[in-house]
Amino acid sequence: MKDKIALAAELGSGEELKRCIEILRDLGMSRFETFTPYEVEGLQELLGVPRSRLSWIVLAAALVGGGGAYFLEWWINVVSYPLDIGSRPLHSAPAFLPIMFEMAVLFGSIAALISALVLGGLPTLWHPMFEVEGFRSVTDDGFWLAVHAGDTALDRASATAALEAAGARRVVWLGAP
Amino acid sequence: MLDAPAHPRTMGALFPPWTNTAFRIALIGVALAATGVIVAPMVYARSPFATGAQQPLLQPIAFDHRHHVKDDGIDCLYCHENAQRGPYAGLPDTARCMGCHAQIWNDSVTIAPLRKSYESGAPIRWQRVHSLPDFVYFDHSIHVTRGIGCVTCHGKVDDMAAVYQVKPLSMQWCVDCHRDPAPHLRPLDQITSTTWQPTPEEMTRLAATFEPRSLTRCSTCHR
Amino acid sequence: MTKPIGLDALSRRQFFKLAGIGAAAAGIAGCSSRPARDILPYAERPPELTPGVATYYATSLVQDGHATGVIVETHEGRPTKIEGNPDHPASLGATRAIEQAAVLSLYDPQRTRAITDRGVPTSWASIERVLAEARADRGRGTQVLLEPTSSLLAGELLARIRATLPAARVTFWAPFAARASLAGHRSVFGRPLERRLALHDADVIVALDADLVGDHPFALAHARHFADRRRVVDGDSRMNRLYAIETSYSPTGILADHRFRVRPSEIGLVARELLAELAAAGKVAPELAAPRATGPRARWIAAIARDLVAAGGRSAIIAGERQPAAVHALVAGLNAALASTCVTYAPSALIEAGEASHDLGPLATALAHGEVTTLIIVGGNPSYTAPADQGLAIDRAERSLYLGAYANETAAACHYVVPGLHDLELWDVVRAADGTISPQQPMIEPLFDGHSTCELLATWLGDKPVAARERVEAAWPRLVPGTSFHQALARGAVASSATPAVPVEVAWSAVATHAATPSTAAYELELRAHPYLYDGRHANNPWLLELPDPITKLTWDNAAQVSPRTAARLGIKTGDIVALAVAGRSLEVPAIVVPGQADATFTLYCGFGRTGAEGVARGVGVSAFRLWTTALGFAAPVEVAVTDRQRTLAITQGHWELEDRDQLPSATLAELGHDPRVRSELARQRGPQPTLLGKFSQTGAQWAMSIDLTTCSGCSACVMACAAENNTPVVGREQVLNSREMHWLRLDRYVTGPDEDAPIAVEPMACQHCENAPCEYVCPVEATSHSDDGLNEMTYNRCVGTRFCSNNCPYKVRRFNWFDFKQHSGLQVLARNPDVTVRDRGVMEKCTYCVQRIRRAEIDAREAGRPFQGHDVRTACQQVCPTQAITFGSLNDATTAVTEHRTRPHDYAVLHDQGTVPRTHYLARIRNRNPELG
Amino acid sequence: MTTAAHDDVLLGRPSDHAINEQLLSTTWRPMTRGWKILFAICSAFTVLLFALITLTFMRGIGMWGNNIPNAWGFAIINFVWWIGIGHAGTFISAIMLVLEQNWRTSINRFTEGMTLFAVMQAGLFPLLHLGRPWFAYWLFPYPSVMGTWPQVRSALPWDAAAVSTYFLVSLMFWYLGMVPDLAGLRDRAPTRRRRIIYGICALGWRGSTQQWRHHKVAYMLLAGIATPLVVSVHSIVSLDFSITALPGYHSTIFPPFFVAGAIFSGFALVLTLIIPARRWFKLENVITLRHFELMAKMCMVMSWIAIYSYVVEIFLAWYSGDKFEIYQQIMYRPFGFYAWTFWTMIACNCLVPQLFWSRRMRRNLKVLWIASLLINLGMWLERFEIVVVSLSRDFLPSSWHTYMPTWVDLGILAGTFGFFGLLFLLFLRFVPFVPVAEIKQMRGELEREKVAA
Repeated sequence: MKDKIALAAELGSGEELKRCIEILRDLGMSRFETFTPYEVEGLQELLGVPRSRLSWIVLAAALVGGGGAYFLEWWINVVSYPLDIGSRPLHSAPAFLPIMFEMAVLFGSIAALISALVLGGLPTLWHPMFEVEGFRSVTDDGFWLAVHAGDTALDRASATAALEAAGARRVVWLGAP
Repeated sequence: MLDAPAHPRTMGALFPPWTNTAFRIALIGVALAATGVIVAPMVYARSPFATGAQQPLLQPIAFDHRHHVKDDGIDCLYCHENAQRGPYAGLPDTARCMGCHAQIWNDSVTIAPLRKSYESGAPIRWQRVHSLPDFVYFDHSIHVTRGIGCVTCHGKVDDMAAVYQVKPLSMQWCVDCHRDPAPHLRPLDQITSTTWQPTPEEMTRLAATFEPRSLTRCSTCHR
Repeated sequence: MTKPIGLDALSRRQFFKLAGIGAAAAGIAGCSSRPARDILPYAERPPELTPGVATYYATSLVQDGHATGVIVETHEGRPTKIEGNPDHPASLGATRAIEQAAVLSLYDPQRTRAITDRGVPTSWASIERVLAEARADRGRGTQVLLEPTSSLLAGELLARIRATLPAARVTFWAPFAARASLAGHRSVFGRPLERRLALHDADVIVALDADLVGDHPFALAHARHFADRRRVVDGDSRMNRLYAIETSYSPTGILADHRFRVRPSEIGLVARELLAELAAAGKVAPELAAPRATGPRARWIAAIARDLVAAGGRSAIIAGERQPAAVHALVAGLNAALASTCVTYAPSALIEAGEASHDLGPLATALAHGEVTTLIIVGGNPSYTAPADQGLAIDRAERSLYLGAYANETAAACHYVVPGLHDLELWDVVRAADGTISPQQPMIEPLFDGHSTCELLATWLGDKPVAARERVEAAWPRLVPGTSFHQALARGAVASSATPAVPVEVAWSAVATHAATPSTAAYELELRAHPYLYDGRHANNPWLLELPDPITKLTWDNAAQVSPRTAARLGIKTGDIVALAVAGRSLEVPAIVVPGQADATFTLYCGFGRTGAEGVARGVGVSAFRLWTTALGFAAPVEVAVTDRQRTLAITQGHWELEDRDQLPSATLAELGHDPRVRSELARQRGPQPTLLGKFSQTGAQWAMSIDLTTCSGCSACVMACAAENNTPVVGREQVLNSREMHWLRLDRYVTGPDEDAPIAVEPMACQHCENAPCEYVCPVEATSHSDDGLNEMTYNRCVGTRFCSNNCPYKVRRFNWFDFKQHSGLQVLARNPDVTVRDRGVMEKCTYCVQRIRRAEIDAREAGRPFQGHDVRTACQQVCPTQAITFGSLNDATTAVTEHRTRPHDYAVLHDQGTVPRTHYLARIRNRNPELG
Repeated sequence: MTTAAHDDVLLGRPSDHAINEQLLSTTWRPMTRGWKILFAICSAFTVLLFALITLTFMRGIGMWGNNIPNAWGFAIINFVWWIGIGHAGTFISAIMLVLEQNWRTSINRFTEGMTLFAVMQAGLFPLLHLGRPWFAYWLFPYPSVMGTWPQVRSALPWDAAAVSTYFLVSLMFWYLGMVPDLAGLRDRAPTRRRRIIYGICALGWRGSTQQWRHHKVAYMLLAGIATPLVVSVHSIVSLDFSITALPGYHSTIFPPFFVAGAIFSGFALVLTLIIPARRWFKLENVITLRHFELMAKMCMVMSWIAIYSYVVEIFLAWYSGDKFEIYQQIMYRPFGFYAWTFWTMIACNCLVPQLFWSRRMRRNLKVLWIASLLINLGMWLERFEIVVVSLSRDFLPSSWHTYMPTWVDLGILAGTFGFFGLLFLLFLRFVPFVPVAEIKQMRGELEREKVAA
C-alpha cells in the first residue's frame, strides 16, 4: 500500500537536503522520500536504505541465459539432429561457449535494465509529486524532500518552520495533513 | 549565457493519472505484438494454409477414389503402377482409364474430358495434390518395395471423394520417419491396404526382413 | 512429381507447347519451393518408358565423317547426357569434351528452324523443284559440296548420282580433314592408305607434332591404349616412353616423358634427321644417312634414335595430320625402317565418289568464273572455313542451297536454307576411323523441320520420299549383310567390322623428298584446330567456349601463343595485341605467353571470330582462317607488329609455377624405384596424422577417388562431363574474368621443372571430400555436412550464402552463384539432368562425387535386395576419362582399384599436412625418362 | 588507480542550473547552417546506401567485386571496421566507468551514441553479404518445420549472438544512462509536444531515492557486464578468421589484437567526431584539452599494441616454418600486388600515432583530427590486409586471383558513412549528448575534492 505524500519541500543542494532530513528526524519524523537531479552522496546511508538486491536478479538471469543457451546447443547437436560436421564431436564443448557467454550477458543485461526500472517504480508517467508546483526543478537544480502522510510525527507548523529555517526554497502541503 | 526561453509555468502534471495504466497496457501490447510477429509465422508454417494439407482441389474430372477403390476393389497399383518401378507414382494414362471406361459409363457426362483426351491425344490437366519442392528427390519405388505403404503418407484415399493431402509433407515430418522407419513397416502384400493393423510380433519380423536404416544424411533427399 | 509428356506420342509442335511444363516437371526448375501445380499424365504411355527413370540408347556422333560410338541418356524422350560406348572401338567408353557438349548443341537456339528462300519461309516442295532443276541435263552446272562422310547410305546415293547425273560435280571438304597423310602414304605405298596405330604394343613412341590423344579421329582409342601401358604400380613397373616433338603444347606434350620444342618448319627436318640416325645404325640404306642433326638437337635426336632402335618393332613414330605429305612419307619410311608392328595401314573409311575431289580449289574457281548453276552445300560451313586463297563466291552461283543444322555464315550466303539434323536426330549408318560400322539412331524427333543429307540426295535423284528409319532398315541387309540391324542398334556398332590392315611395300625413293632446310623466317605461325571448337562448328556452344584450354586455361577467346623468351624479346606480355601478317593478310590478336612454346613461333587456334547468326559465337575471338592459305598450309612465316593496345583475357589459372609448394609431386620411374629421398617425400604426403578428432562410424561403402596424374593429359573431357551431368551453369566472359567460373572440377596445370621445355603436369582438382572437412564446421546452417558414406554433402536449399566454407577450403573448389546464373527458359534448359538440383542465386555448390548416381545405385540395389557395394557406381568424370586416370570406389572394399591405389608408393594427398584427410588421392606424375637424356 | 583529482575536465565550475541550460539547450536551439548542410549530404548518402542495397538484393552479390577465392571482401572489412569503431564507445563508457576515470563522463554519451550507430552500420553487412539474405533467420535457433538448426561450431552464429547482444546491451546501457536526462528534457523542453515525447521516453523518472538506488547498481552492473562483453565481441569477430585454416587468418593472436585494434580505431573516430562537435556546440568548458590529451595517449598505447601484433605475426610466420604463412606474411603482404595497402597501413597505424609523444601535438586539434582520419584509414586497411590479401593468395597457386571492389562496393561503404552521419546528426539534435546529471554530479565531486584538498 503506497503512502500518500503530505509534505514536499524544495532545497537548493544535496547538502541542504541532508541537513533537513536530520532536522526533521530530530522532530521525530521518519518516513522520508527524496527527489534529486542526481545521486547525492551519503543520502542513501542517511535514509538507511538497504543495498539493492538487483545484482542477484541479474546473476540469476545470466545463469538462466547462459545455461539455457548451452543446453540448447547441446540438445540440437546431440539429441535433435545429430550430424557429422567435419568429424567434430557432436558435443563440441569449446564451440558452445561463445554463445553461452553472450546469452548470459544478454539475459543479465535485460534483467538489469528491467529490474532497475521496475524496482524504481517505473514506468509511472503520473506521480503525485508531478502535481506539486515547481517540482519540475527536480531535474534541474531542485533537491526535493517529501514526507509521507502516514508519518505520525508529521506536524504542519513545526515542519514548515524547520524547513523554512533550513533554507527551503518552497514548502508545499498536499491535501489534508 | 544561453538565451533560453523563460521557464514555462503551467500548472499540474504533464500526464494525467490514467496514463500510468494506459502506458503499461501499451507496453504489454508491444511485447505481445513482438512475440506474435515471431510466433505467427511458425504457427502458419504448420497450418494447412502453408502445407496445403486438407484442401481438396478442383479436378477436371470429378474422380471419386471411394467408388473405384472401395466399391470396385481396384488396387492402388493398378493405376499408379509406377510407384513400384520408379520415383514417380504418377497418374494412369488416358488409355488405362479407357480400358474400363470404353465399356462402363462410356457415355457419362462426367468423363467427357477423358473421352476428349482419348480422341485428341492431349493429356488431361489434373491438379497435383502431393507436391514436393524441386530440390527434394523422393523415390516411390524404394519406399513401396521396402515396406512403406501408401496409407502412411497419403492417408485413407479410399475414403476421399476428392483426394486431399493428409500429412504436412514438411521436412520435419519426413525426417521423423527416416530416423526410425521400423514402426511404419508393413508386409509387401499389405502395401496398398488402408486397414491393415500390425501385431507386435509381426513388427519385429518386418524389421528383421527389411532392415530399415536411419537415413538422416542430407543427400538422401537433397542432391 | 508430375509425369512428363511422352514425346513419341506427340507431334513436334505439341512438344514445344508442352516442353516448358515437361522441363519443370522433370525437376529441373531449381531451388524454388513452389512447384508447378499441374500434373499431366500421358494420353498413352510408351511401354518402354517409366517416368523418372532414364533410358539409354546407343548411337554415333560424327566428325569429318568419322564416327564415335556413344550411349545417350534420355529422360522421357529428352537427351540429357552423352557417354562413351564401351563396345565401340573409337570410344571404348570414353568421349572427348566435344561429344559431351554435343547434347547442348542439339538444343542450340540458333539452329536453323525452317526452310527459307532468301530468308522467306517456304516449303519442301520448292526445294524439290530446285533439286529437280538441278537434275536436268544430267546434272550439268550443279556442284555439291559435302563434308567428308563415311555414311553407307550416302555412299550408295552418291554412286547412283555418279551414274545418273555424271555432269554434276561432288566435292568433299572440311578444313581439318586429314588428307596429307593419304597423299604421303600414296607416294610411299602407291595407295592412299590411312595409318592405324596399335599403341598398346609400343614401347617407344615419337610424336612429331602429333596430338595423338587429342584431335585425331581415333584419339580416344589411342589414349586408352597408350595409357594402359603407363599404369605405374611401383618403381619396377614397365612403362612405355613417349617423346613429343612439337611447336605448341598439346595434351600429348603433357603426357610425354620427354618433350622438345621445335619450329613448325623443323618437324620434317627432325624426321629426316631421325632417318639419318637410323641409317647410321644400319636400319636403312646408308645413302639416307644425311643430313645428320647438328647443334643442340643432335644430342636428343641421337638418343631417341638409339631408343627406337633398341625397341625395334615395338616402336611407333607418328606425324601429325597437319604435316605435309612429304613428312608423312618420311615417317612411313621411319616406321618401315624399324619394322614397327605398332603402325599398320588400311584404306580410309571415307566415301570417295569417283571424280569427286577433296580439293576446294576447282569449286572456288568454277564459282568465280560463274560456271555454277546450282550450288548445293550439305553441312559444314565453307563460307567461314575456306582458306583465304580459296574463298567461295557463293553469290556467283545462280542458285545456292544450304542444308545445315545451324544458322551460320554459309546459311546466310545461300538462297535456300534447309534445316539439317543433329546427330541425335537422325538415322544413318556410318563408320569409325578404323572402318567399324556404327549405326546412328535418333534420340528425339527432329526439333525443327529438319532433313537429312540422304533425304536431300535422294530427292535430288528424284526418289520417292521414305521414312528415315525405313531407309536404314531396308538398306541394312544390303549394306551390312549377315548382321542383325537390331543387335547393331543395341550395341552401337557391328562387331569386328573394322577394315583390316593391308600389307604395304615401301618405295624408298619416295621417302626422303622433304626439303632438308627449315624456314629462315624470323617468326613462324602455326594454325591449329581448337581443342573444343574444332574448326568453329562448336563455336556457338557456351559449354565449350567456357571450357578452359588444356594448356593456356584461356576461355572465350583465342590468342596467339608465344614463348616467354620471344615475348620478352618483343616486349609483349599476355593480353597485348599483336598484328600477325601472313602473305599480306593481317590479323590483330592478343598474345598469350605460354611456357613450352617453341621460340620465335606463334600458335593460333582456328574456330573463333564467327560472323554467322549464332548468338553466343559472335564477337568471340578472331578467325585464324583468314591467315590460312592452301599455298602455305598450317605453318607459315609470319610478320609480327606489336600494337599498344590490350585485351584482358579470361584465363582461369594465371599461375604456372608450383611456387615452391608440394601440391604436385613428380618423379621419374627410376627415382620411384630407387631414390629413397623421393619415396620418403611421397610417403610424407599420405598416411595417418596426429589429430584430436575422433572418427564417426565408417561402415558400409566409404567413397573415395584416386587420380593417376601419369595418364592425365588435361584434355578436359572430365570437366565437360561434370558440367553436363551436374547442370553447372555457364557464366560468360565477364564473370570468368573475375574468377567466377562455375566448373566443379578444374584441371590445375603447373610447370613441374625448371628447364625451358617446361614439363607440364595436370592435377584435376574438385572437392576432395575431406574427412575432417574444414568447410563443414564453419557453415552456420548445416548446409554442408558429412554423410555416413564419407561424402561431403552440399545441401543447396539450406545454403544462405555466407561463403565461409569457400574461405576455409584449402583447395578452393567451391563455386558460388554470384548471380542467377541458371537459365530460366529457352531450349537449352532441356539439356539439364533432372536428377540434380539446379542451383539458385546466392548458393554455394561443388563436386558431390555424383551423389545422384550413388543414391540411384543404392536404391536399385536395395530394391533388388542386393547388398550395396557400389562396384557399379561411376562418377561422370571417371566414366568419360579417355585414359581411365580416375578411379572411384569404396575404401571399405579391399577389391576396389581405389583401395589398391592407396597402397602404391606414389599415392599422395594434396595438402596432406593440413590434416583435412581428403578422400581424393592422387598418384604422382611419373615420367619414364630416357637415362641418356637425364 | 583511484579517482584522479584532475580539475581541468570541467572548466569554470558552472552551477547545476547553468549546466542544465547549456547541455539541454542543444536539443531546442535552431540547428546551424553547417548542421543542415551536413544533414543533407548524409541523407543523400543514406539514399545511395539503400539504393545500392536494393540493387544488391535484386541482382545478387555478384554486383560486388567478390570472387572465388576472394569470397569475402568489402562487406566483411566494413563489418569488422565498423564494429571495431563501436568498441571505443563501450570502452569509454563502461570500462572507464568501472575504472573510475571521471573524465569519461563528459564524452561517454557521445561515444555510446557512436557505438550504437557504428554497430548499426556493422550489423548491415553480415546480412547484406549473404547470398540469400532472406534466409538470415536460419542463423538463429527456432523450431523449424524442417527440423534443422544452426550449426554452432561455426563462428558466424557466435557472431550473430555477439553482435546482436552487443547492440542490445549498448542500447540498454545508453538508454538507462539517459533516462534522468530525458526527464530533464521533459521538465525543461520549450514546447508541450516535446515535453510529452521526452516524458514518455523518461517513463516518469523523478530522481527518487529508490530510483537512484537501483539505477546506480544497474548502471554499474551493465558497465561491469559490458566490459567482458566488449572484449568478447571483437574476439569473436576475430574468430571468424582465426578458426579457419587459411594462411593469414589462422592466427592465435587475433582476439587481443582485434580488441586493441578496435579500441584504437574507435578512439580515432571519437576524435574525428568530437573535435568538430565541440566547436559547433561551444562545449570547450565541458570537453577540454585534457580530454584530447588523454585520448591521444590512448591512441598511442593502442598503436604500440598494433605494432607489437604486426611484429609478432610476421615473427611467428617465420618461426613456424610454415611455407604458406611465410609466403603470405613475409613475401606477399609487404611486396606483393597489394603492397601499397600494407605500407599505407604501417604508416597510418604505426608512424602517425608517434606524433603524440609530443604534448604540443596532443593538444593541437588540427593535428589530432588529421591523425585520427589517418588512423581510421589505417585500421580499415588492416582489415583489408587480413580479409582480402590473405584470401587472394592461399594454398594452391592455381586458385590465386586478385580482388577489386566495384562501384557498388565503394558506394555501399560511402553510404554507411552517410547513414552513420545521419543517425549521429539526429542524435546530436534530439538528445543531450553530454550527460547532464552525471556532469552535475561530477562538478559536486570535483568541488568536494577541492575542499578536501
